[in-house]
Amino acid sequence: MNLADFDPLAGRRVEILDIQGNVVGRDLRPADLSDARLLDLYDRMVYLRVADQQALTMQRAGRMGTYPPTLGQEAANIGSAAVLEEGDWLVPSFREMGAMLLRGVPLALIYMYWMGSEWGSHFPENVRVLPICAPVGTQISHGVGLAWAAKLKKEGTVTLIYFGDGATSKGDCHEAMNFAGVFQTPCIFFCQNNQYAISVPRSTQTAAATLAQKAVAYGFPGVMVDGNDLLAVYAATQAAAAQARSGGGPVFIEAQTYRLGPHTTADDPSRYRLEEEVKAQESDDPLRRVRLYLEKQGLLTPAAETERWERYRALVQAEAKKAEAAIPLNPDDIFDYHYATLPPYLAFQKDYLHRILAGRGEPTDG
Amino acid sequence: MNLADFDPLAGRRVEILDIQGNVVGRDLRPADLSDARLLDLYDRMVYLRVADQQALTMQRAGRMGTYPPTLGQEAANIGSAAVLEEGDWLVPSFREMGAMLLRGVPLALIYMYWMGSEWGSHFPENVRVLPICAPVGTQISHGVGLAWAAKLKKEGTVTLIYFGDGATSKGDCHEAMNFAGVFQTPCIFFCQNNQYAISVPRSTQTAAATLAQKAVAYGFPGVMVDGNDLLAVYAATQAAAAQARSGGGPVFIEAQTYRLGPHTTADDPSRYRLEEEVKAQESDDPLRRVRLYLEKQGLLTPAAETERWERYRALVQAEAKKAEAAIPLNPDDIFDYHYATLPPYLAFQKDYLHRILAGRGEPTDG
Amino acid sequence: MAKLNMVEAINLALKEEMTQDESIIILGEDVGRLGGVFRVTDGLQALFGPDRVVDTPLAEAAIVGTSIGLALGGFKPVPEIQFMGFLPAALDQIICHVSRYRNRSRGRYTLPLVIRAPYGAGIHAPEHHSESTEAILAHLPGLKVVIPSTPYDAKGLLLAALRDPDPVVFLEPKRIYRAIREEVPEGDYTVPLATAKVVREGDAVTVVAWGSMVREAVRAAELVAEEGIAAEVIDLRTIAPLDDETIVASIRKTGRGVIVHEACRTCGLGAEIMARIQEKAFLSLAAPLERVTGFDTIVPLLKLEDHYLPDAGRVSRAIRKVVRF
Amino acid sequence: MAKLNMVEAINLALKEEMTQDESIIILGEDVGRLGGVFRVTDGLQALFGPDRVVDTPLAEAAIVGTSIGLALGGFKPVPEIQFMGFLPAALDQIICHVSRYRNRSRGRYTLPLVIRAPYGAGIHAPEHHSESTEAILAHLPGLKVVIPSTPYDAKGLLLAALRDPDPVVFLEPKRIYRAIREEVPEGDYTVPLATAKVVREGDAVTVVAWGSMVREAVRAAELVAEEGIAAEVIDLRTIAPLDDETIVASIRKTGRGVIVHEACRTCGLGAEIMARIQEKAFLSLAAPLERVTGFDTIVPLLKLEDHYLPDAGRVSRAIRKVVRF
Ligand SMILES: Cc1ncc(C[n+]2csc(CCOP(=O)(O)OP(=O)(O)O)c2C)c(N)n1
Ligand SMILES: Cc1ncc(C[n+]2csc(CCOP(=O)(O)OP(=O)(O)O)c2C)c(N)n1
Ligand SMILES: [Mg+2]
Ligand SMILES: [Mg+2]
Repeated sequence: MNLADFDPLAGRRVEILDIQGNVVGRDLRPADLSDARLLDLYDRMVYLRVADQQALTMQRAGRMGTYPPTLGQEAANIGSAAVLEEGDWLVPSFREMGAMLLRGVPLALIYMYWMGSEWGSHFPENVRVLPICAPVGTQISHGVGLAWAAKLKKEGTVTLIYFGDGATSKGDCHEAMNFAGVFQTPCIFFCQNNQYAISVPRSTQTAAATLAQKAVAYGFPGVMVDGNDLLAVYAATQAAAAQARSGGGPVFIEAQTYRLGPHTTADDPSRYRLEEEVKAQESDDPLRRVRLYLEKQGLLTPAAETERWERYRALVQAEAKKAEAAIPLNPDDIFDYHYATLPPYLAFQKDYLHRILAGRGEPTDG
Repeated sequence: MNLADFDPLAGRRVEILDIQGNVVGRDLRPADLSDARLLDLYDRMVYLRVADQQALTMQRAGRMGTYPPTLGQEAANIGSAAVLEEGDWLVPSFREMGAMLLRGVPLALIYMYWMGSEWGSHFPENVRVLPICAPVGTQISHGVGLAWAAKLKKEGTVTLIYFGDGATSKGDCHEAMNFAGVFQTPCIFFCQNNQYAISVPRSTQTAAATLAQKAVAYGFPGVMVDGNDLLAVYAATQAAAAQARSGGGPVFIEAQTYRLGPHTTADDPSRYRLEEEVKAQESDDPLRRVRLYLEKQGLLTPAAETERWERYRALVQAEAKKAEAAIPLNPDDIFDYHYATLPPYLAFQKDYLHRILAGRGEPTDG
Repeated sequence: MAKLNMVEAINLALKEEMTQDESIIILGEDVGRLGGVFRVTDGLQALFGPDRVVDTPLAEAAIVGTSIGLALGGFKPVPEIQFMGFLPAALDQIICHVSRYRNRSRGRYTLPLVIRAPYGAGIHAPEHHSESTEAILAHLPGLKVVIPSTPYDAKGLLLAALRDPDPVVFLEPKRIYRAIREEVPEGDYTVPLATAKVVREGDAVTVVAWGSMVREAVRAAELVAEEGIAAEVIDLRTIAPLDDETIVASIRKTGRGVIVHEACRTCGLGAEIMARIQEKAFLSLAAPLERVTGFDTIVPLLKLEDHYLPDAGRVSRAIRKVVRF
Repeated sequence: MAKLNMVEAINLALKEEMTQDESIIILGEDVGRLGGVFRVTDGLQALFGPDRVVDTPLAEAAIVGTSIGLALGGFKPVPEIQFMGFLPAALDQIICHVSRYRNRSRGRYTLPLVIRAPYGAGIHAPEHHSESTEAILAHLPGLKVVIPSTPYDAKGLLLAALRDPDPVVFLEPKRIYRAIREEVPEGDYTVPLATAKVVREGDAVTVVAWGSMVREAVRAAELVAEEGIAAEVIDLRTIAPLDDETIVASIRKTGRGVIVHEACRTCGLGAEIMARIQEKAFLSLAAPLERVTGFDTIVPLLKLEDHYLPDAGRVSRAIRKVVRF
């Protein structure tokens, strides 16, 4: 796939599967994306969908804090992260559970994070994923720095940086992309344009006709992709990764998708968008496209499909249990991780808390 | 002049006078830019040049603080501000002495500012110019806000916002331009690309081939102009103002010029650029172009030219004297302008300073 | 008279003042159609239209920066920062310009704007949503910083802020947005800025608090009252300029003091209050002043968050300690 | 041993440490070819190449933000912010990330970086070039903030900072960049972080200062010595974490204290020091502590700037006042 063929100013967009799972861009399908691999990625989408539903269930039951669902953004999550290789970094925003899972972050940890424990960001040593980032857009320059480091070390790796349509308005996004252009850092700016930043629609976010064209400002390519099309997302991200990996510099990808759920569990989207709009979008389910394609190829039977969902439901439940069991409630944790060595005033404050809790008869050792 | 004819991505640039003062873009010359008006603007350039030289002289003599010269940027200063009309706002960065003078800021005030007195930013009531802004790029959103206010009030005015090539890298610049696109505020983003941000050359500032193309990111036109060509700058800015005034939204102008002097009087450019580069640029003097043109038109005699410089030298000297005489040294000023009403703790601190000064036998009433 | 919570009281103040002052413009993320993530601006866009209640792109620096321009252009902007945790993105504009414009132009340009932001912990919100960095703002010359602790004061202080000729940061303790209901009159009244309020009288010890900590201070006073300790509780209401006269007058009476805040301890506003007391009432002090504060740590995520916030128990311990000194 | 000024001492520290630690990268505006506007990084790009001494685009948030990424990627970045007045543009990254990364990842990710910035008034620089907002940084949990006052300490503290596993903000009092020359050894030595230094002994009063104010404090001590007052002067050197033990030990001896800083008074670090003394040495205090500080105003432009800064005269007045109390 040649990125240059997809000038956003000419209105071009990468598409491979249509909404009915028909192949409309056969020549764009990457050679390494075999049907077997596709089945594997479909698995990942199912895993994400189930994990997302479970999070909502737990949130409603008071077992989890505020949570931002990924419903509708599975193709953008999975298709992009799937192209990464060993040594590559992934820099999430906060709506990339699927991408994080794919890169080896245990679901239990992600749950722990949204359940309200910092231990949820204590990823395994070998996992090259940064923590979830709450302040919109601030993680983008971290990704550029990681890519810069990789370039200086001649690692040949890429860094995949996620953010939303809203984040493109932040100065951080601009400064980071500009640095990436100047220092030709091997990274991919992957924008999940889900059409909303909480209540603010994409049309209020910027007067630019597309987000992809923003890359013009930084002297590197920007490309639009059907963000609900797993294959298209994969193809575009892979092309971008190839360019970055070979020293060709960064690429901006605008994955056009739609947030089917609320912004977070604290949000009420009925206040700012019409039920009809959402209904109309629901038919464009990223999982459905892949499923239809796989069925047409005879790669998926109803029985296998049912089994798959059952399997992930069980797995996800187990991870949820693991998360709840693993959260330490040790108040020492509040103090112990600000510096490599606890300074005296924090030791004093920690001791104070112990005394307070002891006075209340509360255990202080977790 | 049609802005759409000058797509920066196609490498087009607005040019009217060449370096020898020959007309190369006759059809672009605005109808209202008569020879008489041109003479008047040439006057303004001379005024600026002389005022700039005087500032350097005073700085060297210890009569002024650090000062950023405008040498070489006279066409960009004067050609742009000249299109403004009554009620329009001008938002300077810190290298727009000529533009500020043109819009009615007394030279004595500008001198007072660089001599180190806040009274230098106390502009006359009817002058719609914001104070000089030291933190790079932070003034741009102020200009957008002013334009927004004018739009809401249906004033039909425009706001002309200045900044440098370096400022385009700041998040502030991005956020402000994006707001301008979204709210279609009637303003002009006028970038004086003088090729350097202190020591950092334009090529390190961004990987974009031109700065003008950055406007693509915001959905409004960007245009390149020969920034040393008074007529071209005038024509482009006027076209932009016409668009903004008529509700067509903002325009970005990249005026390509060159900073002939040091960044400020504290700078030593020999550390980062070659003498030859500067020498080569010196022939491209914005004043010379206009003078050659005027001479060719028989509008300027050597005698008139000499008289003109003499006149401005006298005027500028008088303003410099006025500035030095007008600077109040009243320590009360340190306290009296933070709030509409002096709060008790500041009254106390003010009193303390009076007591200190009295103890030293220093007058405290200016 | 209607009993309102703080969200409703602020909403009412905005509605009333926007009706009578056409120069007011609300702008920010999600303030319009959605009515704000806490619904503080609920219904205002429908009433005043999208030109006066404006949903902006996601960019805090530009929200404040364009507000500066709007103010210079004759409007009274009321930008909302969605959470105080995202105020740092606008701090550059606040530090370099909002707080300085009057002074740097020697009064030629003034910035009558009110920056609103919900602040503080205690609602089990995600990371970066529990900040209380008000001391940073109080350190900046040229700003006023207001923090109401009750619905009545919220309305009156906001009306005063909206009429103030200088920039005001109006911090709303979101933990008690809906926790307290009280009678809030319709129509015009103001609570003057820079005046603290003695919310409970006593002569044994002075407790100074603001925002959601006032409630904890009052509860602590009630707790120790049972033990015969009469604590005087002062609600600062405005933290800059600081009404140290009211604090010092109380300390002169009680000789003892406890300062309560949820922000980090070191370089928090509590330190400044201790310094002022020390400077102005040294000889009245019968015991060391005590601080009950948030720890010098990041506010923990929700599982440990409750350990972070000072509460009536901790405040009462400190009261007993200073009284027994 | 060579007599160096602070600029040269910092340059030497960078040069030596970059030679032995290949992970160090300097980045910022004008740090490379120009060698920094104050020449602190002079010659380093020629020595270490443009990959290790990097001129960046003009964007403070990205300078710090990419430094975070570089640190996570195994480097030790040393970003320079050209003037502290422009640090607010990077404050969002500092507040939201630099100071938090270790804690939010429970130690999984750490940020060993050193942010350098010249700070303070007194060089007759333009607007926004005279700021000293160190108290804001000291209020942030997870940061260390170092301020040298002599060339020798500057080198030793910077070496310590460069080897510290946690993020350090290294503020350089530019007013005395070239004012003091002293012997600075070549080669390795460190001055430990978080340890204040008694720079002059005395038993009548304790004077606490940092940065360019140390010199004023010492001069004031010399002035009052002629009157028979023995002032002890403490140079904090690190303001966060604060070495209050050294301060308190001195106050226990002297019973009196003066704190000197050029930053604005309200919510400055002076308040915190007063609070700590009050908490830890209340009964030792024989007189109210005094603060000699910058005013609660914007630093005036050069014509009035000298009125702003505390000097030996003001400090000596305060010393006499507390001694005579
Ligand atoms: C700097 C900052 N401002 C405001 C917020 C509050 N907030 C959280 S998510 C969000 C919208 C983000 O929109 P977008 O970038 O499109 O990502 P999405 O949520 O759609 O995935 C806002 C305003 C924040 N987290 N950070
Ligand atoms: C935010 C900020 N960072 C750094 C500086 C120091 N500084 C002053 S001017 C300047 C370069 C500006 O370059 P440019 O925008 O091209 O304007 P020019 O000076 O060339 O007119 C720098 C880095 C500053 N004033 N503000
Ligand atoms: Mg979105
Ligand atoms: Mg420039």
